[in-house]
Amino acid sequence: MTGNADIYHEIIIDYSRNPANFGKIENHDVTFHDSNPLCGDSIDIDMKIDDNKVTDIKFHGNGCAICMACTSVLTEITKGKSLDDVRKIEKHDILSELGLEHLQAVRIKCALLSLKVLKSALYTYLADHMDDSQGVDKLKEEASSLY
Amino acid sequence: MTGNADIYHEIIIDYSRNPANFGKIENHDVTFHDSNPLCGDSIDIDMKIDDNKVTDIKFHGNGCAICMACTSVLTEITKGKSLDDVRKIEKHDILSELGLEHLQAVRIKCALLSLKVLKSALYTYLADHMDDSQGVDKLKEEASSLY
Amino acid sequence: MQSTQSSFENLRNDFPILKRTVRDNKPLVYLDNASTTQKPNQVIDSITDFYRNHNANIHRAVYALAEEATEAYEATRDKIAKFVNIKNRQEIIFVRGTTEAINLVAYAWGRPHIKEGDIIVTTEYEHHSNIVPWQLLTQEKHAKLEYIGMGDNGELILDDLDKYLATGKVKLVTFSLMSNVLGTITDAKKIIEKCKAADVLTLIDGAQAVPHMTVDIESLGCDFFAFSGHKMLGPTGIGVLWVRKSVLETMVPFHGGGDMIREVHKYETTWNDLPYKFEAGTPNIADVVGFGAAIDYLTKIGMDNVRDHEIELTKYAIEKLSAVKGIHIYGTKDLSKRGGVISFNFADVHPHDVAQIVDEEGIAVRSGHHCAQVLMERLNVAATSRASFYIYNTKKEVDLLVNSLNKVAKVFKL
Amino acid sequence: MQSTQSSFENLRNDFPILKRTVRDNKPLVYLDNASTTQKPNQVIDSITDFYRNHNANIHRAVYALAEEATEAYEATRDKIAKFVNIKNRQEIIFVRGTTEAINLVAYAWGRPHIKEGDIIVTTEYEHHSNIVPWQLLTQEKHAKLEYIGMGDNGELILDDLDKYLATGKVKLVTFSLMSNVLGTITDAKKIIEKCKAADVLTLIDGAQAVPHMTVDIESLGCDFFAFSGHKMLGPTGIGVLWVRKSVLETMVPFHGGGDMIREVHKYETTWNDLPYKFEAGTPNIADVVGFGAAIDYLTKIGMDNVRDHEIELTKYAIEKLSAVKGIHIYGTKDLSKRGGVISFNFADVHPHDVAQIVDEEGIAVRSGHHCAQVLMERLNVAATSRASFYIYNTKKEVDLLVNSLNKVAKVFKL
Ligand SMILES: Cc1ncc(COP(=O)(O)O)c(C=O)c1O
Ligand SMILES: Cc1ncc(COP(=O)(O)O)c(C=O)c1O
Repeated sequence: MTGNADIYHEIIIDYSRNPANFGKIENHDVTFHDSNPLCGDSIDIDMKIDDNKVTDIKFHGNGCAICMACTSVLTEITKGKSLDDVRKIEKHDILSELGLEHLQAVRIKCALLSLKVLKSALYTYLADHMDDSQGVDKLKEEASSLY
Repeated sequence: MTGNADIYHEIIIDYSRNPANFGKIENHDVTFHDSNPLCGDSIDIDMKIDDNKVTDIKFHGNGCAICMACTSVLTEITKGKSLDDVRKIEKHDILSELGLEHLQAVRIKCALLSLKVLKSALYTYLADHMDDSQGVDKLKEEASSLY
Repeated sequence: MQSTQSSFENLRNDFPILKRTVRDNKPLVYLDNASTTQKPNQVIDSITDFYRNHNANIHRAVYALAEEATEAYEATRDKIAKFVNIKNRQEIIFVRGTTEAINLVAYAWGRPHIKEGDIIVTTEYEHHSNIVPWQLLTQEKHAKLEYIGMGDNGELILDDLDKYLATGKVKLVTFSLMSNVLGTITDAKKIIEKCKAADVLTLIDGAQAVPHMTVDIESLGCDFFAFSGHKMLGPTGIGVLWVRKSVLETMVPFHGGGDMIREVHKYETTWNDLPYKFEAGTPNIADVVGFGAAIDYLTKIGMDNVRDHEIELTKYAIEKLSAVKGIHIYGTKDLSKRGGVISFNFADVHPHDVAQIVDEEGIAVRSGHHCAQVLMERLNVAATSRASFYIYNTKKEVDLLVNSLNKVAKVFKL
Repeated sequence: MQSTQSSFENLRNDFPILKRTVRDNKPLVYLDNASTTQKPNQVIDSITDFYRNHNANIHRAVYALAEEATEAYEATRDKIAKFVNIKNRQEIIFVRGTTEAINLVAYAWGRPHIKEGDIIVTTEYEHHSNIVPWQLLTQEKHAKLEYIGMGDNGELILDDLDKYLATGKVKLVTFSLMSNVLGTITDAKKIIEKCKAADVLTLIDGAQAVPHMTVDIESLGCDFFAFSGHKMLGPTGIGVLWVRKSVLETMVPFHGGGDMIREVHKYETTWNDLPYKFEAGTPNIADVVGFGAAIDYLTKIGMDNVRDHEIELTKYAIEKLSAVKGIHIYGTKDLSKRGGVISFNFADVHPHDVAQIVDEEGIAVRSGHHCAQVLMERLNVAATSRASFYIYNTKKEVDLLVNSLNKVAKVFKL
């Protein structure tokens, strides 16, 4: 068992009080909701997608500092990216950004809930907009096996 | 734990091979069937009842030596008795007759299955032939709490 | 045993896990007893002894071990009967825990008895296990599930019950005798009185009450009662469903299989006597035996002493916690109406973060919705932190909790 | 480990109960392993260690103990996956035992899928737990339960299966991989092949097979698979239901309660991910951990070695028993087609009396219908005596059994 207290550094606390991209997009192209059954953390992500690019992304919901900080970072990473690049975002990208690589199993779910929601939103969007059902299924699988 | 092997004395072995009152009564006044869920022992008792007396009693079914011997003894005790006296038959009457007072719990059920069947038969008969529903209920309770 | 703090301190020696350290060599302060309790040596040893000396399957075989195992198993049924005052041991069914107990009722009583348009009444402060089975049942039967509301004092609003009873459609009222979030002790006598007058059955979820106070099922007068062994010093995997015999006799089998049958034929089957009709398959024998040891242990202390000890701790904790700036405690502060479960929030810090930071100090508290999301909605929060006590907890541990909260304040710059 | 009789003899030291004496100071000869097995120190100690050092509720809390408990619990799921070759751990559901596993399927898969006129096929040599749940289900749904018959050699008559499949109405074929009375090993591959060709799902009751031979669920190709921990050195109260994911996704919840939900609102609820959707309430955590230790123990021996040991013992026992005048052994004598379960009758002596008399010599055998009354009817007997072996049994114990039967002959003047 290693100590975990150092995860609560300045950036996390700041994000938890002032999350980035917090809010709703009224005329979103896709939205997705999910929650963590164990703790009740709950996240919605809305996206505007133009020309296969995420032109805007916002989230709302309720979660712990870890969840809010990770969701903030995720939305910042995502904004402006092509859908292909969004597909490539991995857990490591978020965890390393915030120095959370060694988070214990139960908190990993707090950290990655938003990534799960993002991948599910992407899957939902693609399912409506492309024919390659195989690629969509793979994405669905990816989202559900994130943790 | 005391030894139980001495329960297999001559009388028990004899009864198990040559049960008393074994068979059916074609024109019985009452019949009842029950079985021991744990081991599958299964007993039917038929009775002829005249003038509130058990004028004939027979049983059939399948059971271990203990079950067959106890059922034999029970039918011998019962035959000719008034219904009031049949009601008064207790477990001790059978167990002591065969020297089975110290039978372990699981075998007690083999020994008393027939008494349970007899009491249930009596209850069935009385329920059809008397108005005192309270007395009948008590008898039913008695049968079901025998072991 | 005398109910003094020092005699309770001595009990700690019976609990090996309390000698453990966690994280950075911090002594363990275990304050999640509403979730599950720790086990004394007496319980652990009884399980070990069973496996080392008496293990066999029960009820069916004639050999020595089977006889011993059956006796040990059935002895726990008698201990339970005595512990919560049940007159007839045939009414006691062993299950995995409270959750299985309530689901058993929903299937084996609910499915044959609940019809379209019927109403089942539960409360806003129930655990999910006393809500979801009734949602499933009422959805299947096109019946309705209604809720007795909760006032801001953490107590139920019994006028709601009157309103539902007045419809004449209520078939069952089900409620927890003690809330696992607020600690509120439900006024069971009043609810049952109203229900009896309306000829309505009542189910009590005793998961939180039985471990922490004297419970007398006979005098409560309910029809179903459920509780879990692991929340009262017993092993995981064992619990009790009690059902009044006259009701039990109207229930259909739940699980089919060995031990619950009388005679199986290819196309029809008859059922075993009570309670075995409802105990299909090999039961959790060793843990039933261990549960018996837990009851012995609690009996020796005396449940009134357990309650006194927890009132004292709870009073102390509420005082100390209230003194911390930013702490908000939920529920009533009337100690006669609550058990040793304290839910709180700390300024704008999420309970997960509170729990994680105090965990660094060795303190185990729960954070989240506590399987009571309907109550969370009612309180208008996503989650709370919760400290819950048992016989081995001390005032010093409360102090350590309060100290660790100061660390939370520092990290979050409160 | 080498599969020699002497290395198996050494294992006996791991089982404290085998040092016990019973009755008149007779060493215990435990031959009721088909009912439940004894437990090695490694299993007992793992349960003790859990309670002494790691006990907490799982999945929900962030503190150290909860993390350790959750890890230990989930580690067993991975061990099971490896032990019986399951590719996806999400398909593994913890239950009390085989009986609960099969009932779970009958409720959560059967009730939404079985319609009037459908057929479920079982076999004449099933345990009650693979008959009664299907009787209950087919009665409720006005569907039909049919039986694959058994030949005098103790093997199933698969022509019966063809006949039922030809109706086009069969929705499920369910069978035991090894009979708990005759030891017959079912030709599962052939049954599943036929069922797959007819697009019919298959359930395997592996309660007797998994403890005694290598089982590979992936290559079997069935859709449901159930087994119990207590029959394979594990604690009582824990078992496994495996369901192919594509089938699991079509199943409705079984028990409602904590841990199986995603979000609970007053009037609607959403479900947790697999397998948790089917694990409501506090599970039997400590025994899941103990079950993991049992799997480790068997893995170390090697299941092929277990099988070899039992074939050797069974061969020896059949030889010795056949030499006793008046003994009739049921089932096949082809050792490649049977496990170490020997059912027999002894002249006209009732099996209960046999069991009682050999018990005086310290020998534990089972007598009765073995929860297989349909098979008893087929064999045209009320009961049998049964000796069943496991890793710790020896040829010397077989000799003791045979000797004790001579005492039966003497008492009953055979
Ligand atoms: C073939 C078979 N199926 C099912 C069972 C039931 O298992 P359990 O009692 O563990 O639920 C048994 C054991 O008695 C068995 O031998
Ligand atoms: C009030 C209440 N009811 C029911 C339960 C469920 O008990 P179990 O998880 O033992 O089934 C709990 C415990 O979590 C509880 O606190």
